[in-house]
Amino acid sequence: MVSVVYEAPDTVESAVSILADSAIPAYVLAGGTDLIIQTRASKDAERLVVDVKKIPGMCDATIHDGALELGPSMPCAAFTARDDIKAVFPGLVEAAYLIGSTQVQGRCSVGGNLCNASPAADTIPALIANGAECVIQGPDGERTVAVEDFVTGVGQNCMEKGELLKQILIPAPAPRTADAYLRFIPRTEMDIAVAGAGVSVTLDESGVCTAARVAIGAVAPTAILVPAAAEALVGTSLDDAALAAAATAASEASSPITDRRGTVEFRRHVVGVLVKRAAKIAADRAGGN
Amino acid sequence: MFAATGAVDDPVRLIRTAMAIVCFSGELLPFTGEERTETEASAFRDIVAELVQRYDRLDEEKLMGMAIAIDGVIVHTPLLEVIGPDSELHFLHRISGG
Amino acid sequence: MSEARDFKYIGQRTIRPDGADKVTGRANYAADFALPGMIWGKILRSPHAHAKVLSIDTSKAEAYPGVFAVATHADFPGGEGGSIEAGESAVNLKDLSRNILADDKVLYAGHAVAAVAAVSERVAEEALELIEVSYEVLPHVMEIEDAMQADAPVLHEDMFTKGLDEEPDKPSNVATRTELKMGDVEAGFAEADVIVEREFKVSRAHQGYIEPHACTVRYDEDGQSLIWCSTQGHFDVRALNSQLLGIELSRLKVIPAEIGGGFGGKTTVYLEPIALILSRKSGKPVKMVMDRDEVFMATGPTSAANLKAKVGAKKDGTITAMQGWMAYDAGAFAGSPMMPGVMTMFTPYDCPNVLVEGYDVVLNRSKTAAYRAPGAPQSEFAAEMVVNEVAEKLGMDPIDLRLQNAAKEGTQTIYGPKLKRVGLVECLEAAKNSPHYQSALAEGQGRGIAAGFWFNIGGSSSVTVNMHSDGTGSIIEGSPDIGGSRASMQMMVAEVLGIPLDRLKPIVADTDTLPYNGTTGGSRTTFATGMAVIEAAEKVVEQVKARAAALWNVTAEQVEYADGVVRNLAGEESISLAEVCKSAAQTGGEISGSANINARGAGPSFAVHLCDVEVDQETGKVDVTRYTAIQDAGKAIHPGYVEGQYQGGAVQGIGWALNEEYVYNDKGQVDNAGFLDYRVPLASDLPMIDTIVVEVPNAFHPYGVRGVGESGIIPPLGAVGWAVGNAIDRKVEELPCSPPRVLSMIQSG
Amino acid sequence: MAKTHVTSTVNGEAVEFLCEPGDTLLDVLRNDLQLTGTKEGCGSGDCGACSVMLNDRLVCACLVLGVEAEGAKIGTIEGIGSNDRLHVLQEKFLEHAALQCGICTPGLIVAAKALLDENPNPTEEETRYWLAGNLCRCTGYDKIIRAVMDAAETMRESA
Repeated sequence: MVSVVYEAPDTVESAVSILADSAIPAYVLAGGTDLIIQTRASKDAERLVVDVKKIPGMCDATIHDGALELGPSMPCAAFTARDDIKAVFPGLVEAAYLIGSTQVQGRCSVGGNLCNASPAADTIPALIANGAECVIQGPDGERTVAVEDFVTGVGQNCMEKGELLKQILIPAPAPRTADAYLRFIPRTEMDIAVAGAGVSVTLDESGVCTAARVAIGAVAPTAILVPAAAEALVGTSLDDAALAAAATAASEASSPITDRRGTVEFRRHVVGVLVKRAAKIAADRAGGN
Repeated sequence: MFAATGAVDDPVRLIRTAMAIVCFSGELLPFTGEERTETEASAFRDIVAELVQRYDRLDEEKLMGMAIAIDGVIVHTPLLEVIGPDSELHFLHRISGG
Repeated sequence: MSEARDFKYIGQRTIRPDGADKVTGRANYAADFALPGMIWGKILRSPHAHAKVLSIDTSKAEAYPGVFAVATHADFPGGEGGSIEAGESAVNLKDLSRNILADDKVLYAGHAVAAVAAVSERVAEEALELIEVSYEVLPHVMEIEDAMQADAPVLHEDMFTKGLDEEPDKPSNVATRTELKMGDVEAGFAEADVIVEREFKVSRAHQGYIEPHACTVRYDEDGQSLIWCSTQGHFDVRALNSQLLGIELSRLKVIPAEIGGGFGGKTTVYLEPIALILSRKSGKPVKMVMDRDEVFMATGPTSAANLKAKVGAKKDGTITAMQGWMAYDAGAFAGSPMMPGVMTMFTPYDCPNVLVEGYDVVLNRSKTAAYRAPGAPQSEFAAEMVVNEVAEKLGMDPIDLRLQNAAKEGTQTIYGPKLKRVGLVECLEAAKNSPHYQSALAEGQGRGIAAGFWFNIGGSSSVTVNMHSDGTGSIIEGSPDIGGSRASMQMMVAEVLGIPLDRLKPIVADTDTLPYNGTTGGSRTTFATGMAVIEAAEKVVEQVKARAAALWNVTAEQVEYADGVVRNLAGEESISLAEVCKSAAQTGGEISGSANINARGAGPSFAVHLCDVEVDQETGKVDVTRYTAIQDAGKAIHPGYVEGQYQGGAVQGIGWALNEEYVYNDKGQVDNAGFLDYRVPLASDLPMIDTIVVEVPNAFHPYGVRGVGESGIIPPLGAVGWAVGNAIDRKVEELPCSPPRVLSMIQSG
Repeated sequence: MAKTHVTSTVNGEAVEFLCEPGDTLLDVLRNDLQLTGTKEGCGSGDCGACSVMLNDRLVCACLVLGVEAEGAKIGTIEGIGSNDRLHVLQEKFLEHAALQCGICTPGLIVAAKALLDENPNPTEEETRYWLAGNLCRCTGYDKIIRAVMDAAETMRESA
């Protein structure tokens, strides 16, 4: 059984140096809803767990002129209670709300969901749809990476030893832009997404889509951006034909597996349905409905 | 406790007296070859002894491990039951439940 | 006997006597108990679904610091052959011991191989990794149809199919074949205008109790060994451990902790014998608590089943013949509930021509255990689906078809006796008149109805009612209380004694305190233990009357007892129960009534459920929008807990019908051994579960009680299955109706 | 292995304990502080039986490290009502027969209290979703939902 060493630094700098200097495998503890279970099942002899919640700013969020600066460890319960964030990014807030139970909401975070890099993570497609970026602090400085490039594989992210995700940034959306996120689960709660879809659309004053981002989850090793689905929406008034074309593009871009949560055929079909439905919701929101 | 005897509205029974009727369901039928028989015995253990003697493929241990129904009233563990002369006796699988 | 009468306490919604402890967290469940010097036991489990165990080397684990004992199958004293009566059914001890700790073979992934007791759970788990087991992996067989093939890998070389016309000469995975019949089905089908025949599959489903198995034990070579555990039947825990380990019954005391759910799954033993072995070897008390994945991997779910049902009816709705076939998955050792499946399949129907055939099949999955009306939900699902289709083909209302053919008093059952008075017709009529059935369906919704039958049982119950000098009383009973039965016992004694509920304290006593008492199972507790508490309380009344009569120098016939007061019919005097109890020592000794009964005359409980669903036509997701459970209680002692049984059974059945299933990987390992992916229903998945409590009294219980615990899990499979098919205009043949399965039905056109 | 010293507040009382850094708050509550009202059903955050309050937020104690309790405020079932002075929710659970085996009950009451503290007038749907992480296998949830809604009404009336 793994033996745990626990550190709770109070600055980003000291967290980075603890992570960088660790002689044993080191993990960042945000909400712990994934990490604690993984640690218990780990075959490591020792693990360093670095609790970053005591670092100022890690659990805060601000909205400036529509742009979001999010502390990655902010509990989802706090994040989803923020009406100012919900007003700008309702889809991202919905995605964060879908992670786990009320109890899990009290601990889990957008940053934790992102770093854990599960193919089925709910917030990742929603972040990608919104063009979110990760601010990473390492021993040698800071770098910024788009979310779709941050996640590199199943449970893998691009951070090197000693690096810490210190902020998630989402630029202010253009006028008449809105997002939506939908996932499919067999029950109404408590399940891991069988498929997920995050969509952001921008409309002109006549209701024609001028820009779109479509990201899908749980249907490939990582959440993926599907430009073909976005292209199917741009230039249309998001009529049924356009939505159907986006759905088909998403299904075709997916490369799911069969497991205890769903089959290849089911996931491929349902991800298209979700893209269609999420695009409709996003368009309604963008149009002021 | 409750008496396990009583009149049964079975026409076959009206013409018989002083004999208990033993009925065999599908589980025992292969061993007895007939659906019912009569016995003058009244104690459950005597009835089992008589049946084992009458049908040589019938196994005493199996019978003792079954429940019985006396005129429709199921008795789980019938070891010392006394079956009335006008009664109908069925052997059945002993149900437990969850 | 039970004609209509006015009750003072029976039928009230009283506050359960154990309630405050449970809502404040004070109640002690099995894992809440600790003994001084206690150490922790953990189990090593097989990763292989089928393998020979060539050797087990425990030396490194034994040498590991903090380890006090290691156990393997070799630690059983041996000679545990044959079977014993552990309460209600015969238990094969050899199989039981080999399930608890594998002997020469592991038969499923998760099969226990060895156990360690150490200073902490952590050290015990570390030591498990030091045990070296050498396996010779064998081909495994996971599906019923595969296991029945002649060339299938055989689990047990000494298993020869029982119940065949000719003695088999080769071992097989089919433990038993059985057939029950009455009348002539061929002739019956020849008479039919409409015949429906279908094949069905049902997945295995776990009881899903929230409390994992747990025990704390202390072995005592010379004195008395102690087990504190979570069980539905502590007397059977004592019997099984006594036989497995060669301990005299009087030297083994089992204390039932509060139990965190059982549903049949806590009627056998997994941990207790291992803990006793570890305690014997270490000389220390040992505590064992299963992890949730162990519960799913290695404790009993109920059987998966492959089924066929065929029903014929005339144009006027008369059912002329019913035929069934079923093969049940027993898991690694023989003994699925196939037999009750055969017996119950068509019992809701009064049909002269019935033939049912059943197979009990072993395969490389964990051994099944009892689950709420064991065996009945699977077979009755197949029957109800086909009956609904017959109604559809005849253009008849499915309730009318059932009413026309309903089993009632005098109906001949396939398993032997004729039914006594039962309440199926009343349930069907209540269903037909319910607001639910009268309501219209919305566009895209589907509705299903199904009936269910379960026998219910009686059996041994032992009770003592001890009266104290202040006029209060203790009800000492032996039935572990899973669902509020102490409230019912308190109410029945209060009814007999005519004193307030809070003067009576019910206690579930340990195995030393009372004679043997059957397991809480088979819906027997309120019926059988209820009869015992009534009899014991009546003995108290007799004694109280006798004491008062002696005080007044009159005969017992000259006094009357009512509402806790004895009155002298020959004079003016009266004396309260409390006063009699206060002076009991001076009038002949303390007052107490005992009853040790073998209750007979358990009354079957029929249930009828109505279900509306909405199906997302693009994803196959099913939403239950309305649900009504109707069931015959005989007499509802505590209506709140009776409704609770209906609702709980209904929701377990809904879960089984919609999302609960075992998923195995290609190695035969359970791939969803947790509540994340073994998807039991959530609060947000469900509507309110409406209930209608039908009361057709059981003449064999003083208040008319029938058991209510089990029948409620039977109808949901057919009611949900039919509703889903109705909503998508297809015929459901496989449960659960998980979204991928429903979507593929929709897409299949 | 070295144990860590932790100072915390549980149900308003200052407590100190030693724990291994890998121990969960659930392990600490049950085994070290003998507060066994908080139950373990799964150890993975999927059943809600170990629901507790951590700094006024509802969490699963099995998904919190004991060392994270340093300086924190913990609330458990033992801090909600007592046998002779039950909380309204506890009374309503009993009146409505909203428990059978009772193993999920402490977690449900902690979670339901958190709901009513945040939203005194929840709809049935809000109540069902808030409690979706608290599994109950006995009741089918009907009576639990009724008990919570009834408690909410009673608390609103007496507020």
